Amino acid sequence: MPPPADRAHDTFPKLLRRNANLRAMRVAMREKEFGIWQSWTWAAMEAEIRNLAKGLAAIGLKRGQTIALVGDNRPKLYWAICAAQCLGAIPVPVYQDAVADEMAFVIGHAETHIAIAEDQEQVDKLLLVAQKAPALTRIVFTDARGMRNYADPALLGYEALIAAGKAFDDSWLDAEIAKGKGGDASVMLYTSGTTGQPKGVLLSFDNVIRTAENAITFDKLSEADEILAYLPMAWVGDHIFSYAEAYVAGFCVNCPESGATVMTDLKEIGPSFFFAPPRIFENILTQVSIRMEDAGAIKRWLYRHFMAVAKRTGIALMDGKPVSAFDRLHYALGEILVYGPIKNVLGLSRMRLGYTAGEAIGPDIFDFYRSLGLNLKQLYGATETSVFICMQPDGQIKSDTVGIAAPEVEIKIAENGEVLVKSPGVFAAYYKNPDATSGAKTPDGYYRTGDAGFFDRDGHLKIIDRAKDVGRLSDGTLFAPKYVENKLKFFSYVKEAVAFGDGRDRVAVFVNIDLEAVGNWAERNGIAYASYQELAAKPEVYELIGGCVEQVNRDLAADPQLAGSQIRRFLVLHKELDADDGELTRTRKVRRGFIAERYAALVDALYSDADRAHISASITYEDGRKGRLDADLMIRDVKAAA
Amino acid sequence: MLYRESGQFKSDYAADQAIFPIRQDRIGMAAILFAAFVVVPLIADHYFLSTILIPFLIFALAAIGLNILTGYCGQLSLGTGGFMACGAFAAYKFATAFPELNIVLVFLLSGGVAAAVGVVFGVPSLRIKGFYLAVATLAAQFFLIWLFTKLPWFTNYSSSGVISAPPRSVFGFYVTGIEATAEAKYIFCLTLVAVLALVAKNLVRGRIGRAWMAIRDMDIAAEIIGIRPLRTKLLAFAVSSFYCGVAGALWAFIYTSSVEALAFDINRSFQILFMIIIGGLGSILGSFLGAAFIVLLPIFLNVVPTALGVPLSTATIAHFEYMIFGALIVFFLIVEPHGLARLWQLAKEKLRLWPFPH
Amino acid sequence: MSEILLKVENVSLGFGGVKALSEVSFDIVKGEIRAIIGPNGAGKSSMLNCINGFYQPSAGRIVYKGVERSAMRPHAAAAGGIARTFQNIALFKGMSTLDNIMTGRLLKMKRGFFWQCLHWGPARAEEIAHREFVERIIDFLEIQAIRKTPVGRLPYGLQKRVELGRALAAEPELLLLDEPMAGMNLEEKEDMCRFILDVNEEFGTTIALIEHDMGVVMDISDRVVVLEYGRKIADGVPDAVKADKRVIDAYLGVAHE
Amino acid sequence: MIDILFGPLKEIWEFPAFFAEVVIGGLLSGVMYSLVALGFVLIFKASGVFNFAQGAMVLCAALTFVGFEELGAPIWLALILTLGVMLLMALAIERLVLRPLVNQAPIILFMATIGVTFFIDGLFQTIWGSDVKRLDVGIPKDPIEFAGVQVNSFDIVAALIAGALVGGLAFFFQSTRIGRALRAVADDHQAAQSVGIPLQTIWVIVWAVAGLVALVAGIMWGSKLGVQFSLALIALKALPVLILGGFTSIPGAIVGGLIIGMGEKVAEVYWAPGIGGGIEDWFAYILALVFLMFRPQGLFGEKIIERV
Repeated sequence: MPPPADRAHDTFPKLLRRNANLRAMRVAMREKEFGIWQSWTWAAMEAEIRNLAKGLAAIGLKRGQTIALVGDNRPKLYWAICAAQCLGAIPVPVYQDAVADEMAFVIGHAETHIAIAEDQEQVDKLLLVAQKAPALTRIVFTDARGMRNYADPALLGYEALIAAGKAFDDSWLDAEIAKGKGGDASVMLYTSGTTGQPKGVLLSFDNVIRTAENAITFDKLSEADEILAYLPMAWVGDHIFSYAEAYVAGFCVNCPESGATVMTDLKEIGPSFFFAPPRIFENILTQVSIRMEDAGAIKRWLYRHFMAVAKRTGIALMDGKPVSAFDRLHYALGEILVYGPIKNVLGLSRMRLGYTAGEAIGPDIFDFYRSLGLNLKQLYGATETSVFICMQPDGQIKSDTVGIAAPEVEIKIAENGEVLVKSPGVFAAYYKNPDATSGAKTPDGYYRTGDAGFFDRDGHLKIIDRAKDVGRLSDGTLFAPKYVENKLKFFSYVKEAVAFGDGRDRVAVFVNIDLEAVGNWAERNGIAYASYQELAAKPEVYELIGGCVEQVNRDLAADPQLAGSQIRRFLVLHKELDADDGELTRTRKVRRGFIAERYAALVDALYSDADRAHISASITYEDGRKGRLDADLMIRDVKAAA
Repeated sequence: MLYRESGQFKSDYAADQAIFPIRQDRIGMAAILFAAFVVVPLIADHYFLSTILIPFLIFALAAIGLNILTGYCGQLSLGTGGFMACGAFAAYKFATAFPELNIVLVFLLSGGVAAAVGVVFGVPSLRIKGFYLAVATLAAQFFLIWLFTKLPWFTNYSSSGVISAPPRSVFGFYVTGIEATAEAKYIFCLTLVAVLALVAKNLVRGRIGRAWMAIRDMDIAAEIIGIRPLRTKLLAFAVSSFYCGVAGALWAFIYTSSVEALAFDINRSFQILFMIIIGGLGSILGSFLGAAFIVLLPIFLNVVPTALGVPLSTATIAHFEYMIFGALIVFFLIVEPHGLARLWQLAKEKLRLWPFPH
Repeated sequence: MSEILLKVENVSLGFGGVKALSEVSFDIVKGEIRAIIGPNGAGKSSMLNCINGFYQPSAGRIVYKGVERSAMRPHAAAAGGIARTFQNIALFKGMSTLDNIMTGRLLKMKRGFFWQCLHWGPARAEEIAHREFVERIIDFLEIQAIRKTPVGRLPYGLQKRVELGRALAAEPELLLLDEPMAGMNLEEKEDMCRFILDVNEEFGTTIALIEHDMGVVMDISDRVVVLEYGRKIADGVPDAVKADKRVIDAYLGVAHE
Repeated sequence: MIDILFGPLKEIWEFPAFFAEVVIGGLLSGVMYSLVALGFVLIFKASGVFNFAQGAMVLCAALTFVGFEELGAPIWLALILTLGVMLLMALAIERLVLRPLVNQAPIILFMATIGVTFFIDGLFQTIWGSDVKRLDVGIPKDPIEFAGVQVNSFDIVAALIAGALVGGLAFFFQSTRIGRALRAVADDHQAAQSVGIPLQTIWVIVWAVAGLVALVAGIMWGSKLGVQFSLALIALKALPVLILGGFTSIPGAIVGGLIIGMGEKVAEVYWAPGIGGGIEDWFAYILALVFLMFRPQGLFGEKIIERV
């Protein structure tokens, strides 16, 4: 591994010092408050953080201890991260929307003495937490609103904290900062974990800072960039983008006024670097479509016309592929009339770099943004690797891969398809959980991501499913149910899909139609229907879904590893899968096993020669009543693509 | 559509409270000022400058004056013409009594005289409201015009009662009198109007403007907040009359080059009132739009039918003008009481949200 | 006994032949929340109007901060530190939320005409200083999102909140609230209650309020005056007033039938 | 200066007959003012609209009447046709202007009627032309002498007609169902609903009655001065009358008109020459304004109690 470029500044407090010297007058942070963007330069921020650090020292925060941070993205909480690091303490950002019980586990597990809470709401929660986690003895609140009647001795206002810190002098603090080393723990982030209790991931300064440095070089970020910090501070992505990268590159982090005003604040700031999970990009696109539906005929025509142009030429233009002069001109006109204004209204005008990650993003959604000329990319990462595992280099963007290995990252694919990673960002250990730590790493030091994937022809990693869910058809072909389901779900007509095939000779799926999208389609095509069930059983709908399935098969056929897992039979379910019936998790993930059991008759029919199947299932109505629903369903065969 | 506001955030109150908080608006305003100060004098001919642009500017100034009183402070006045006449005659008296006095100072002083007269006629606003007050301002209109017609002192005992504006210069350029070029007159008017418009904008967006609007929107609540109604209204009368007075002086000295009371009769008052209703009550921009509209409509009515081959008689044009103005007044009051300025606002909103409808 | 801020002594008020108030006496102690309740037409609003100088009592005296007040106009009461809200919202409809609340600070703004014309230098500095104060009120009342919305477009509950903000902007010593919760839904009422209590406790503002909702009054006020047909029929802490026979007959009885 | 102010008093003292002549002349033209002011009061009482267009309605009525006459219609037919036109106009104003502006601030409605004024001035002049027209309805214009005081018989007849009209209106308001409904509307719009006549209908009736008043005034003034644009300006004469009398009072309109007419004439004859003449344009206004400072609600208006 090449030595990091800047080893003199191996901790964030030292980077802060460097930035305060180098960029004293550059704005480091902004927060929308009292109607304007309150700003702090690096110099001002350093002063704030140093005062805060002294205050924390005054209330007994010691090297190696943890400190919990609870609240929305607020400068004071970001400062508290660095202030704690100044003292060699470990900041633990906690999900602000966690209920008291969840919070109690984290704070108890981390043995936290001190918590910094944003406001009264979080203080109330922390006071409950303190009953279960007795170690928690000091709660600092940053917003004094409504706090006057609280008599709990654990409570302390932010101003009082700063005042208490006056007793400590600067040279003492400088010495503390100097004691910090790259190998020290810099932050602890709890992963939600699909099963069991959250695990505390300890990341060192070296982990975080070197990963950040690499990412900055990779994407050419600079001090001129701007980012909007609106995702939970306890999430590793926010920590890397809004904290680590900001300190390393010296760019400005902007905190929105409140959760409700994120979109307005986004528009005002116009960040140059923007991260959002696919869900948010999807929501924005939906909003765009809905708003355009209300527009006048001319605007609608303009929008449709130029979006078609963008689809043809936008992505090619951005990837530097040859485009005819006429198309360039046409696109430029669209930029003036449509793309530019849309980007402006959405607050993405200045976006130089956008990332999405976490889940697969629909190709239509992904292409929509890219065709507007927005450099939206995907990355693949985990808390345990300080985010970056794979990144998409400019000009090599595909919607269904997550790119090539990030700098200094080594990737191996295990026998079972699992992606294994070694990098400077890979964490040292789970806090107080050696079993989990050893389970998460291979003996040769690779981190087990738990995801299954493979490299495509261009060396781009394609993540297909959780490794434990990946199965094989009876002939040994790789079968990744979620990958197949996602491909189907990218069609707006498909709301949910459930793929079967593990241990069977072929892949077959249940499809849940999207009532709104298919309903609209039916209206446009003059198909009358009275209920969801009736619509789902229409032969025309089967045609429509069949077309989608064939398209999925064509996509699958393009990948040699997946060509064998094309869909051969499907049916359209007569009812919507529902969390109330236990068919989905509360986070709307399909519970494949449960569904296979519940609809066993249908699954059997899928793997027989029958072209119809009968099912009788119990359902829960919205008012909580139970009932039975009987249906005869058609089953369709689909041709495999070559 | 042309707006690209994303990234134009405000990190201090001064920027947030700027007249043009959006960069594109600032650029647009700069372009308009550049065109008005540089391009127009270079390309416009004498006719265009002296029969369209100069009266437009003067009307706009008077409309700003009336808008301050009626649009911002809610006190309807039908005496605009009278206050303009005050300014015109005061300017004449000043200019002839003190020939050495700078003409800019003369205009400002005559505005001051008009302001003082305005205050006198504003005193009834303490006791009376609404159309009672409107009627009271008619008293000003009729009384003042009568005064200037009947008292020979005002016309320096000229036998005809019609007097020419004396020639005066600024920075060595004649701006009044026969030697003044249209360009010089235009630039002079433009400068004065631009500066005064800025001052008006400053007034209405600050403490004083808010007091005016409070009186306009809910006078009782305003008083309970601590606003002194009489003082506030009198200040509105004073400022409004100042603007009208300066406009009247400009009218007499620069546009018509002659000082006569008949130019400021009741019809002038109505004309200015129409400007602010059509242009937009409570809007400085509206004052300009309304003035432009009223200056251009007669020209349009003259030119278009002729171009279409159906020339109209002067009387018919006058009647059409009446009907169109009347209909427009009713139309705007019903559909958009904030006039053209509001329409412009809406258009701007649309442009800012383009291509989205909302 | 704490310091008496305002004392009403034998105040009567008549319109033509109608007596709106007859010899009403009570006092308001510095720092308390004082409620004035009573059935419709009991003279509550008239009482408030007397206190802030909108009506002149036909008999009796009003002593404010230890000084007997002579006849005065409302703006003089405002200058003396009395602010109020209205039963029927009296906002300045043509202005934004921000401007409405800024207008509430007019008395504190001193820069003269000359600087106002320039909107520069001292005038701008003053404008900004007051904007900062007003922004704190906006933050306090949680109306950031409607800062620049014309108040005419706001829903009723928010308008009431803006009106409270406008009254607070004057940093009053005595805040008169005329049915601050009339026409609100439960959630809005709870919010408004919280704001009233917060104002009272955080700024130490003395509050006199008229309210119809008995539950609310009893919850938040320190002492209650009950009026009926222009006469005072009870005065005391909420529990005592609740138990008073005349009050039950006159007011509660009717309400609970 | 003293001479200008007090000289005329001496004159009055010395020639009382002439003074009586002046006063009576003033009172008689005051009747005309009253007539126009009456139109204002009617509409203001019923709909709260300060109808600036009343003057224009006078002009329109006179123009239309003369126009029909010139086309050869006999007087009675011209009268009926003109009444029809005025009714149509009332309907149009109610439908196109008042109804969309319902619930607006009075000042907005006032400005709207200024718009109406200009519109109908322009419209009727476009239709009937803007030349000065002579109108003769056969009323004699000979001077009559009575106890040494000379009076024009036309003025007497005009005053009688106006008096009859006022009487008729008084009867209409006191003794007919519609009249009572109209009065109810003036007091309380809610109450008017209970009378069973839709508000809109009432407004149309009021405007039509105001049109009738305008027609009578138009014929009277037109016969006296000729029908021309300046007729519209008598509205401006009626405004001070209203201020003096109060906007809501019919007796106020009559008494106010008489006071203004008389005061104006006396001032014009005795004082005006000393200060340059031509004071009739503003005298009434200044008189009303001074009066207003002491009694803002006018002679017969009700005192306004402000509420919050």
